[in-house]
Amino acid sequence: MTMIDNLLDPTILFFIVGIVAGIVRSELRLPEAIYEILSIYLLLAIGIKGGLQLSTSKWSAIVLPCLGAVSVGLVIPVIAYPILRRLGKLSRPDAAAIAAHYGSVSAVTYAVVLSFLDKLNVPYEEYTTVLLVLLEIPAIAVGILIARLRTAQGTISYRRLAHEVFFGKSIYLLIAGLVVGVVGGPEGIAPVKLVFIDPFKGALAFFLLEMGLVASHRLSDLKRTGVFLVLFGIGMPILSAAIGTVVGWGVGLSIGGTTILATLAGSASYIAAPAAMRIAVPEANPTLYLTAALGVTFPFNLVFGIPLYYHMATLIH
Amino acid sequence: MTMIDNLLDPTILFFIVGIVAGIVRSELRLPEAIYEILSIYLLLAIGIKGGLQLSTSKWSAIVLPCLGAVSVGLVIPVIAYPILRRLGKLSRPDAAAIAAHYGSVSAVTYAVVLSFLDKLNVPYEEYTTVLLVLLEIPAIAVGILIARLRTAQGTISYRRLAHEVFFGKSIYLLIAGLVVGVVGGPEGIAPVKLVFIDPFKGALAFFLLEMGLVASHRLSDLKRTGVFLVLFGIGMPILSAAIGTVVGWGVGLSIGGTTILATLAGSASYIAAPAAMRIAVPEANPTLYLTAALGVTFPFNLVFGIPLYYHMATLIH
Amino acid sequence: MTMIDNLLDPTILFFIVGIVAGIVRSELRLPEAIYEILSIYLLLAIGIKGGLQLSTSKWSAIVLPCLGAVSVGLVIPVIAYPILRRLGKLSRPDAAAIAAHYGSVSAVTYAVVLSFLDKLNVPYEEYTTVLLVLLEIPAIAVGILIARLRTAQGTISYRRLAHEVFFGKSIYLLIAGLVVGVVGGPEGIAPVKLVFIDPFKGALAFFLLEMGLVASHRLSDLKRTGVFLVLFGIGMPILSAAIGTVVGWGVGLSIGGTTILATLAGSASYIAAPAAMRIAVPEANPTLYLTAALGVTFPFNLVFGIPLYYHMATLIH
Amino acid sequence: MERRRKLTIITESAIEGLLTDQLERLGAKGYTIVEARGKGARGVRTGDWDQNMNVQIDIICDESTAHRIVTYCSEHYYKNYAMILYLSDVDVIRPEKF
Amino acid sequence: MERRRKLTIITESAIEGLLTDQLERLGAKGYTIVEARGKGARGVRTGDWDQNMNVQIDIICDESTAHRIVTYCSEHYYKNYAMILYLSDVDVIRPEKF
Amino acid sequence: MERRRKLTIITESAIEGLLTDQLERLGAKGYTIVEARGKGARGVRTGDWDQNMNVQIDIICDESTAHRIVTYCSEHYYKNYAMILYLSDVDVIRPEKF
Ligand SMILES: Nc1ncnc2c1ncn2[C@@H]1O[C@H](COP(=O)(O)O)[C@@H](O)[C@H]1O
Ligand SMILES: Nc1ncnc2c1ncn2[C@@H]1O[C@H](COP(=O)(O)O)[C@@H](O)[C@H]1O
Ligand SMILES: Nc1ncnc2c1ncn2[C@@H]1O[C@H](COP(=O)(O)O)[C@@H](O)[C@H]1O
Ligand code: NA
Ligand code: NA
Ligand code: NA
Repeated sequence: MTMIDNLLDPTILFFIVGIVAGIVRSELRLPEAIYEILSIYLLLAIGIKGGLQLSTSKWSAIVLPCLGAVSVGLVIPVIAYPILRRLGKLSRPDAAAIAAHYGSVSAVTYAVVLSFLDKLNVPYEEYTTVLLVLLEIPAIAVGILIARLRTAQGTISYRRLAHEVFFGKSIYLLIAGLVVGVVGGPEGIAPVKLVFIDPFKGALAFFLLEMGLVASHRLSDLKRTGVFLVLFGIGMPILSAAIGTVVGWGVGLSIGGTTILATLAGSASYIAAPAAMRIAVPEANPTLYLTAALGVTFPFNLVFGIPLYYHMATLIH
Repeated sequence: MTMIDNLLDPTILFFIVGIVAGIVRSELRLPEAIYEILSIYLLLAIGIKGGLQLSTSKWSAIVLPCLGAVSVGLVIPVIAYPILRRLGKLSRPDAAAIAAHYGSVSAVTYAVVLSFLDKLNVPYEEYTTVLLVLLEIPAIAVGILIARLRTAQGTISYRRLAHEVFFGKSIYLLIAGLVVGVVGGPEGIAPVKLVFIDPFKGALAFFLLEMGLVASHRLSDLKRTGVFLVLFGIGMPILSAAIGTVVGWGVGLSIGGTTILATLAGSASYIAAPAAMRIAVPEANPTLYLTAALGVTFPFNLVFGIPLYYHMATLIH
Repeated sequence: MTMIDNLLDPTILFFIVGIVAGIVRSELRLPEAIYEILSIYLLLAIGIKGGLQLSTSKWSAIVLPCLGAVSVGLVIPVIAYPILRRLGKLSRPDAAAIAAHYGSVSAVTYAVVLSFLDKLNVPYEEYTTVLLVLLEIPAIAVGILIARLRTAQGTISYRRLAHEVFFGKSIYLLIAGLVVGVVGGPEGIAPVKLVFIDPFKGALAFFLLEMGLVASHRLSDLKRTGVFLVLFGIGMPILSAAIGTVVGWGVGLSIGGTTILATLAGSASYIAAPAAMRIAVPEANPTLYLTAALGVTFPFNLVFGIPLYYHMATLIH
Repeated sequence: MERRRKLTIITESAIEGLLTDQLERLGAKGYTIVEARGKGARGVRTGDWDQNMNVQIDIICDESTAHRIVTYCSEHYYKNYAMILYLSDVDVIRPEKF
Repeated sequence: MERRRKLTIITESAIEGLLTDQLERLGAKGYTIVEARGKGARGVRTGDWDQNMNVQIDIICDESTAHRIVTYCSEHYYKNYAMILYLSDVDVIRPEKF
Repeated sequence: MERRRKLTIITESAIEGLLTDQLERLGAKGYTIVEARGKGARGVRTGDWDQNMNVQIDIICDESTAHRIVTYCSEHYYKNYAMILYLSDVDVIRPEKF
């Protein structure tokens, strides 16, 4: 599938509809309650799907890929931080916060890569949602640690921060979904399948419309945030995805699974990380990390990144 | 089906996900607009389902069970009131308001008992939604009457109260759904089936997530409201369900139908009754009736009550 | 299908449920966020459906009907304006604004006529959504022009007005949907079909419930706005539909297509036009155009108009 | 520009309808309602469902109307509902409207 | 802590965009918007759909900016839109922001 | 009827929880929260998603409590968060509540 094909996928088209609406300043606005419920739905549904898959997986097969995912999550922010400091000349809090965003993952990008692979009929391991969950957390923790160690910062206790991370909407719903999926199993989930499984792609399309609107508002900030952030927002995901590709291949994932791990590595969080960073690293300027993650990396990944990472995975195998 | 099986039903799991989110003080919050639309949807859908069933039922078969339901609704508050006054030492308005809640019914508990029976392949009468509607009203009326007769109370006219009860969201939607279902019939409803019938269980699961969140906030009030209310919140439903079982059996309902009538009797309202009581009996403390109905009886019924009432129905037949 | 049959269609029943709820002053209220998302959904879905149809149509066959539609949209306000001025004795801005509403179209009425024809198994041209989009715009433009030329009016630039019309929610979403449908094609749309195509009628029913509520509030304004507006709200759609019937037949549409064009001509806008007119013709009293369009013409068309227009189309063919 | 009083009522949304029905009768020419949540003597009201929501009602009026509404509320609702009331001074444009 | 004026505009949400575009031009350094419903001379606005919603816009500014905005609104919107305006005194922290 | 102060805080909804946890500790007996959007020194906050929403928190209290809260906010949040604070005078009914 070429990048043009990917661009013409209806899910991506919805994203473009949202972006264009923002750019032409259309009156179109999705109510915040709808943003909220769509993100809750998608996180739960991703979790449930993962849980269903887990319920039929062998645990022994999962251990190595999980370790791989965690180490990717730990390594990326550690690589990103000095780049942001030295090349980008960013302040410590800004660099730490952006690093955390790029170590963490975007659940929506994850959903898009799955639908990309489905469309190509590329098989992948069933338990990749577990990797998603595992990747969400360590990077945020590392980001906070870097910020704490490098800046005279600390009005909020580590306890509160841990609470923020683990019981924040995003992680909580993913884990809750996983549990529901594992415990319910295919039979148990059957009666709610029509809500939590089948309409997933349609809901994703709707959410991407909304994210297009939100991202378009970020585009106007690009001028202010400068060219470095654009380069970083494109270069960093490719670098991270390369790491993800190598690790994925190393821990024995299939081409599909490797593409997914690479995409996870290459994606930047905009649900869990912004919420955690705003509280954990208040000195970091949200405009920077939101613009990079949402205005640059997210659209880049949707349109160019995912096909590229698939290509990378094919090459290494 | 054992109680553990029931506990592992995904609908119930969603309720637990909500409760846990509240207990660990997760940031998870459903927008109020979603609570609102889910409750509107569920009430309408229950009504439509009932209407469809009615449209294929013989009216003569319904009369006796209906009379049975109404008398159960009239009797329960009359029994509950003295228990609350004497054993619970509650004030008159509090006792009257709580009595009304326990005489009235919980539409969500009704939906859960149906899915419980469906899972066990236990057949039941098609017109049970009519019983639900019939049970909603008289208990609230009796509760208001007790409060009026026993307390020097009366800023609001009976006319306004009647309006509140009949045209309140809950009853209005149930009746509207019934009419749509009866008039439309299976063929008429077919084009909207995908919205109003099929996703019902998924929507119910979502609503239970929300109710779990709401109920968890009630749990913290349990300390203040004391041990009597906990005992009442468990004992009263069992007593009411016993009455419901006997009446259901008496009016010739099947095992399934008897289980349903028992569950209706044993459930406590938290949509119609709180709204009506807040206006009709302002001196009643909402913390008491909401905590009992939502914090104790609702979870008790979901997890333990329904299997128990089924057991009771099996024994009597 | 008689008018009674139409009245008993569940979609129409939902409208009646909403109207009655408003009349009896039930507490039932749909959150504004739900109104918002339902209207966004319906406009997108109508556009997508049209786009899918376009993607399989021959462009040459479309040109003539399109020209027909545009000329209907241009002619109706020009006819309506003098009627409103001379017979109705309305002020210039009021007459211009109302004329624009009746020249423009109601997307929901369009959806209802489709489901009416589907039910009767009457075939129609696949590209009628294009006619809908084409009819939305010129009448609003003509209405603005009349108001501008006839009144000393002009705080807002034409540029801003053009923006308002083309990038307003309504037109933007219809066009975006068309593009998504054309580009995606049946295969591309398949994965999101379960959200954007299948539940359409159910969502429409829900929206009609809401519109019933809104329309019922308008009914109480009828006394104030007087008998002329009621007569106009019934007579004008019949006149416009007659024009639409002749034009539809003239440009070679089938019976189904003619019914649709007649219904479009006979319908009055209440999403695009009110938003544009409020800004373009501020002196026009919204009570007048909203009451006529929503309180009279919309229910008239749903219940009596559509069957009548179908009858007209049958006669002319 | 003239001085008027702004009366703010924060209370349970359950009685919004009862209250607004009275306002006109008591002399208010208008009011504005905003959805709210909060905390007070009757605990936290998180606004997440029916029974847990507040509304904030602002009424611009003259001193005597404000007084009448305050008296009405204190007689009918103080004891049993979550409710606070306060007044502040505002300078209104188009004073004939209030 | 310094004294400033708070100008409150309650009007139809239909003109929110037109209005906020002007505010900056008229000298306001910021504003806050809250969704509202209400009742006034132009009837009940229940906030249940597009054409029936209000917004409440608060602008903290100095007296002369407030005056400019009031004049602008009175010239452009008074006659044709549901709208009320009122001013009140506030003591602001960080006065340089307003 | 007694005079009190109304402290209004408009800030990012991200810190609502942190803030309300402190309010009681600092002596506030209650507060009211309304969802808001707006514009200020930190740009437009359109309220369309998590990271872009404001809340407006009103606290009716005595002068010294208001002062404590202002000081707390200025020490903890001024520098890093979109936030404005202002005070106004209100006459409260049932003064013992505040
Ligand atoms: N001191 C306060 N400042 C601001 N709002 C308050 C205050 N006290 C109470 N409220 C609001 O008024 C509602 C009812 O108060 P209460 O009757 O004290 O529970 C609360 O839910 C809050 O929204
Ligand atoms: N006396 C009043 N007190 C508070 N709000 C008012 C008052 N009059 C009008 N409003 C608000 O201002 C809006 C427009 O008022 P009007 O132009 O009088 O219809 C109303 O919908 C109310 O939200
Ligand atoms: N002059 C002002 N008048 C009213 N609200 C303001 C003003 N300045 C800022 N705000 C509100 O306070 C929030 C934070 O302001 P800031 O910290 O200046 O970005 C803004 O998003 C607005 O909602
Ligand atoms: Na990443
Ligand atoms: Na009961
Ligand atoms: Na028309």
